[in-house]
Amino acid sequence: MSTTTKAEVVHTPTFTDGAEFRIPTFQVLKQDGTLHEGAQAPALDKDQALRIYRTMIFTRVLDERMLAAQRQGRLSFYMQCIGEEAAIIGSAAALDEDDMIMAQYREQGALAYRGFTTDEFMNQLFGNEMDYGKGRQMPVHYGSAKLHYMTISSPLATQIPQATGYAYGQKLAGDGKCTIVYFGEGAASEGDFHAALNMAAVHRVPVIFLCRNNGYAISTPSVEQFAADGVAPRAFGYKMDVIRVDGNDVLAVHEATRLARRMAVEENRPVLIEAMTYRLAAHSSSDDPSGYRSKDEEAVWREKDPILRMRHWLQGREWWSDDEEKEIQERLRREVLETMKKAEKRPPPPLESLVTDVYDQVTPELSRQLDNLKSHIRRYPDAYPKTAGQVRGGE
Amino acid sequence: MSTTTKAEVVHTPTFTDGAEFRIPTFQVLKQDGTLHEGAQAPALDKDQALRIYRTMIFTRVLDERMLAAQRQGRLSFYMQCIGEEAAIIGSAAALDEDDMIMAQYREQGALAYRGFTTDEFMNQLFGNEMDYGKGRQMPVHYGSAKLHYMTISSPLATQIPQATGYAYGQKLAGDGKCTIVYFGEGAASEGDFHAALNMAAVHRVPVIFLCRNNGYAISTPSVEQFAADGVAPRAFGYKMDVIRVDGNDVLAVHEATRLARRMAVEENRPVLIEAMTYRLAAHSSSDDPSGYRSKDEEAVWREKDPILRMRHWLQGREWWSDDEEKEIQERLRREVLETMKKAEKRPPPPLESLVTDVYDQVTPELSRQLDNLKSHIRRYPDAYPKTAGQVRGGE
Amino acid sequence: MAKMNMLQAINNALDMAMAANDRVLCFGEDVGVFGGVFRATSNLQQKYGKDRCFNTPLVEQGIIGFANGLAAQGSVPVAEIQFADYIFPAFDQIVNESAKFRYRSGNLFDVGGLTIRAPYGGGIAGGLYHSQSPEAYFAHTPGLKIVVPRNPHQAKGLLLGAIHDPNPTLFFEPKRLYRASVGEVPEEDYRLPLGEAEVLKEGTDITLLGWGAQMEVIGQAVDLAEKEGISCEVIDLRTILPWDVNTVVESVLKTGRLVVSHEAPLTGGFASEISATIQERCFLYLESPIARVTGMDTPFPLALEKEYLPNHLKVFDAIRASVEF
Amino acid sequence: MAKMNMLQAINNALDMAMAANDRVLCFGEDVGVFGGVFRATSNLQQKYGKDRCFNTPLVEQGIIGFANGLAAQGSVPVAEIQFADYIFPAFDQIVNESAKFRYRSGNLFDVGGLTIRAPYGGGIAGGLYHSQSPEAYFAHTPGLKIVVPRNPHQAKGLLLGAIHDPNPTLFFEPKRLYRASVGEVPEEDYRLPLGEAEVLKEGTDITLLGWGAQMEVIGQAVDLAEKEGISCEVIDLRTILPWDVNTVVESVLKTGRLVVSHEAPLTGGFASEISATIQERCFLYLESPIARVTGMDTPFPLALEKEYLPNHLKVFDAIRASVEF
Ligand SMILES: Cc1ncc(C[n+]2csc(CCOP(=O)(O)OP(=O)(O)O)c2C)c(N)n1
Ligand SMILES: Cc1ncc(C[n+]2csc(CCOP(=O)(O)OP(=O)(O)O)c2C)c(N)n1
Ligand SMILES: [Mg+2]
Ligand SMILES: [Mg+2]
Repeated sequence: MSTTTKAEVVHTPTFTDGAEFRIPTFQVLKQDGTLHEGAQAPALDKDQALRIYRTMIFTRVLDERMLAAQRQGRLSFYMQCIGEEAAIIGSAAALDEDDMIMAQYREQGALAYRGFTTDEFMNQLFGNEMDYGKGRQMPVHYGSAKLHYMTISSPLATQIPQATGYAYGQKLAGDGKCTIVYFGEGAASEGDFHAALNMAAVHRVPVIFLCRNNGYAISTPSVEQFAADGVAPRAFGYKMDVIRVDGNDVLAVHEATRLARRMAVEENRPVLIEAMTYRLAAHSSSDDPSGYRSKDEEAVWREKDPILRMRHWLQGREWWSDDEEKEIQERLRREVLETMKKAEKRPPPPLESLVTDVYDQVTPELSRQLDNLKSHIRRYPDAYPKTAGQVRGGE
Repeated sequence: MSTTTKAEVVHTPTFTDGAEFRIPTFQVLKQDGTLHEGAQAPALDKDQALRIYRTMIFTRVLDERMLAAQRQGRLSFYMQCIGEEAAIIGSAAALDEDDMIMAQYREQGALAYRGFTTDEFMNQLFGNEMDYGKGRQMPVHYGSAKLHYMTISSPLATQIPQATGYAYGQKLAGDGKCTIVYFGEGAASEGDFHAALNMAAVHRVPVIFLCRNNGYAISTPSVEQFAADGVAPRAFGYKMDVIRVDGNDVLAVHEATRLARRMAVEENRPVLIEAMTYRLAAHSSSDDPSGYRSKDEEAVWREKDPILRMRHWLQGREWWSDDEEKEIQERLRREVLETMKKAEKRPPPPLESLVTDVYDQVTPELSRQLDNLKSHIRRYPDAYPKTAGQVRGGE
Repeated sequence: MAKMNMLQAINNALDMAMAANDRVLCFGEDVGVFGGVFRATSNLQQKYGKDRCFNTPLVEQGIIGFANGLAAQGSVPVAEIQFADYIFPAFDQIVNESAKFRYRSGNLFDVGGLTIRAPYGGGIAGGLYHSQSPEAYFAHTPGLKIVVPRNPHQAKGLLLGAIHDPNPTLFFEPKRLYRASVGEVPEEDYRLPLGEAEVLKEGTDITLLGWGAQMEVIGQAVDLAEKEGISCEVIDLRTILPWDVNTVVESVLKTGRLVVSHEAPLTGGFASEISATIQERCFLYLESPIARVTGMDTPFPLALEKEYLPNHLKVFDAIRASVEF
Repeated sequence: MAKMNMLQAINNALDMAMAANDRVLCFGEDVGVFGGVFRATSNLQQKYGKDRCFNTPLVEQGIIGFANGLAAQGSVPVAEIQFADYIFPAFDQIVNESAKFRYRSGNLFDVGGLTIRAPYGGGIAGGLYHSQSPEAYFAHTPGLKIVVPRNPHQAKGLLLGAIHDPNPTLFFEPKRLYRASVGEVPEEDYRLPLGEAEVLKEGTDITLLGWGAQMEVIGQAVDLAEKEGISCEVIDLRTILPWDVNTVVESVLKTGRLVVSHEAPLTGGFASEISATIQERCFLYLESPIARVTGMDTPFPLALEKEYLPNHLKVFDAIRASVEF
């Protein structure tokens, strides 16, 4: 069996690195909110456009407020998505509500778009007793079963082959659903990326691989991450369809994802989308980018703010006004602040949550360990202010 | 910082899987031993050509003889390289003698070309006291420090990022050497492959990645291994130079490798070579291909025998004759048989070899374990016929 | 009942699970038309189609990543790793992902449907990379279950138990016994419980504990010991994690002596956990040190495999030393 | 002598090693111009150039694969894994490759020059994936050395010891102490021996054993115990593999009691190996069961981290229980 389809034969040795085969960037919106010449009017109606836009404003407000809270010592850790809102929310908006989303960690916008409430965000961030994750993971490790948003896992890229598997299950179920998986251009260097894309192409599963190429993996610029022109050309190695979009252009992102979804669901063709964007903020609240990049560089990208670009477009269509902008900003600021105040006062998860969910049932050994812990806390209640109250009384 | 070089912009969404960008196959020799029209005369002189050819014959004889030995129960395991001699030996011959070779397991030809003796092969195959590997690994896990041939390791693909690292060391040493790493199209699915090629491209190291695309990974045909047109297009994803060659055409393989070596050593450009070939034999002595492929398919490829093709070329140039062919076949058969007989009679490695080389020095705990073992063997000498003689006497 | 070897019993269990629930899928390297390099998945593709039994590309981290996703989606993946020696590229997906999936999500998501099968162990002239017994590498990971069968009957029942258990389970198969171990196996669907050790033989002087292929070795040693009048109690742990502490404690409280044997190297092997726990629980009852009879602290050798392995004579020596202590 | 925190001591050791031998290289994620997310490699790129200190792409299996190759070539790579929690994608390269490189080649090739640095441990509100203590996962692997320093002085001396040791070495750094632990550190090049435990304090009633950040916790517990008149002997194991059995045996023969403490989960943690070995060697001298004070058998939590961790009170309780047994 020949292992390649009949290919051309040459008799002089020719090396190629494919550089002449460039993958263009798909853009619809100019920064001033008008459409590029030749660009199609987008498939977005007003309601959906406003839902996207409001979600963008929400995450921007959330990000600013929670970073401040982290600086005040109220929160241990935070990660912003500033600058990448269009890439994240524009793509999420092109999905069905019950398509599965498997995110990396910077995709709070996708979750907010699905309807995760401010309260739900806050409970996770403060790891209180109402956190679905039971206070076990660091802030921003959100998850929602009802919104089909897989709980975030810190190890990078692990969710990518999982998405391939998830989508394979969807294909067998024949329910017309697909999976989108988000990851950074840094995470795309992991072995799991290679596994995931290759398996998706071989097994023809309905999955959309959305790479947020935001220029950095913490301090590592993408030129030290890969020598190639971005992540997109890797698709050729798997014979997978790929499109590169301007990640700050919400209309381009939305349209590319909409089309990709159709290919995925209707033809079982996995698709890679590379969204070119920029991480405007620090990597996380623990990071300080001044050690590895210039303010000038950041300024260039601040000019390309995806929210402003969308706002210009909305206002151009008279779907949005300055007053509405002012109102929503103020309202969301207030809402975030008030919700935060409530969430941070809620008690931590119960002591039992230390041993539940390790297995479907608590094992005898874990019961024993929990009992020992309870006795211990009873002996030293002052040392365990969070939980001493829970064990007072009976031995 | 823009994360891609200035790329074209488009305003209508266009997906591509790069299929229109085909990588041709470089061929020099026709099966009848004449050159393709337009093909350059090869850089091989008569001495080197004959050295290559003799090595091919040697491994063919070795492979046939050792599989027979395995069938007779004299050897526990064997792997043949039948059908892939040109890909392996043609490429090895294009290197400097002290370039590093990191092989997968089917590249006995590269080692034989460097001068590994029949006796050295046999000692490894029989894991006797003269085996450099001290009888620790299964047959065909050869290694030679003096011939710069890294000892084979069974876990697939692990040697690929190691080759990148090795070559990085060579680059820093500035000694004008490079590393070639061999692997199958199956192994190229591992995460380590992705890591290795990306790192090599980013760090610009003098390494040649030679993929033997022989159509199968044990029973798995390459169409179930990847959807793409072979492994070659993956190079684009790393911006690495790539060339695809007819792996049964020794002149094409040699020429491609010679040029790749120059790029690697002179310009620190890593290169991927995909050699299209076929595993004519079973995967190993434990395998039976009749369960997963047809005799017809095998017959098609038997027609493309790389040794015959080279012989036709040599005879066309009058560098080789039927008499010489007969002589070498007979001589090598005899030599292999006689050497095998000697090797299989040699005693196993000493008992101490169980605990040496775990660390640079035997640890106290390992000394203790060895002492216990010795006492034990002294108690039950009949149960340990291989080693009882070594512990007789002193306690 | 039918006479089956261990491979047939495993194949039969897979067949039964796939027949009963069409969300059960089997995949891995060479698992499809070929039926796996050991033929454990023979005929399953032919019977259930390429969608449910298939070859994967050659990438263990991908196989388990894919399986994790499938399990999260509600499918019941049974992934094969061709040799346990090759499970390590998937270590992150197993230890950081499978094991922690439920806990980290507060039970919103889980991969409970996941089963990972892998042939393990020595005695087949496999050298470093076709002989390892990696159970202890995983036994330090809360959230996983680890099961090892000793014969065909156990293999079928425990594999069906593992597939139906709502937790990610590693199922290590003693490949040395694949064809060598033959026995009566019920034809119907039956599930042996996970987390329960089995007392194979009662005795009063000493307790012998092991799992998988090592049970045969222990059996031979016990034969020798009983000839010398030593009464042995023999326990097959069966599930390495979470392990059945009580059954072992009960036995050692009675016998006062314990020998644990496994093929994996001594240091950090699972015998160390058992020993540490049992000396905590049975301290005042122990009449001699808990002994471990294991592989040596080296990679797995080839030519001197016989010398390396913890065979019945070494186990017998340990029994004697314990009793004579 | 200079006052340094642990990060400075580590940075100083790397600097010294790179200055002394230009085959020493430092690399990993964000290790280059940024100097690592914890700044352990600060200024090294500036001082020694991009060829010798550099960022790698984000791929741990690649980092260690690359490092293995470099070490085989004769270079002296010091690879950083950003958090020990992220070392698992490199598990195969470490356990199947680094550890077995010399043995499998009959000493034709080795990766003895390799050192892998990784911050480990809890107490920094890191949750599941920024808190793990994975030493026991590696301690089951003959061929590796594993070292954990407890303070800046030890960190510099042991890291230089590890870099110069002709075996692949994992160097786990207690990140909770990176800035918190400050002490006098000699300015010159000095190397502390691998494989040797250190008796930090002599005592007669009980032996306390630990490593890394846990030594501080043990110290606080010992303060409490001594106030109650319990005389404690304290040992820092320092090297987990191969570990210094004799020093511990000697101590326990004297005290008759042993408490081992580590942050990693109980089951399969390295305390189990120590306990199993010590009860073998000191059986007749033990006055109470060897106790293990460890993390719980769960993933590492966040909100209830304090409850989860084996703090000084839990160690103190174990001391008391042991003495009162
Ligand atoms: C396996 C693994 N290695 C390392 C890390 C530490 N880490 C967290 S985020 C990050 C950078 C990720 O960059 P990228 O994928 O580009 O995403 P971005 O932060 O830019 O959104 C690193 C190295 C991790 N979480 N997991
Ligand atoms: C990590 C790992 N997984 C699985 C195996 C088992 N195995 C040995 S060879 C092989 C097939 C390799 O195919 P390919 O790379 O195409 O090389 P070929 O045998 O065709 O030369 C497999 C699956 C292994 N040795 N290592
Ligand atoms: Mg990024
Ligand atoms: Mg192949």
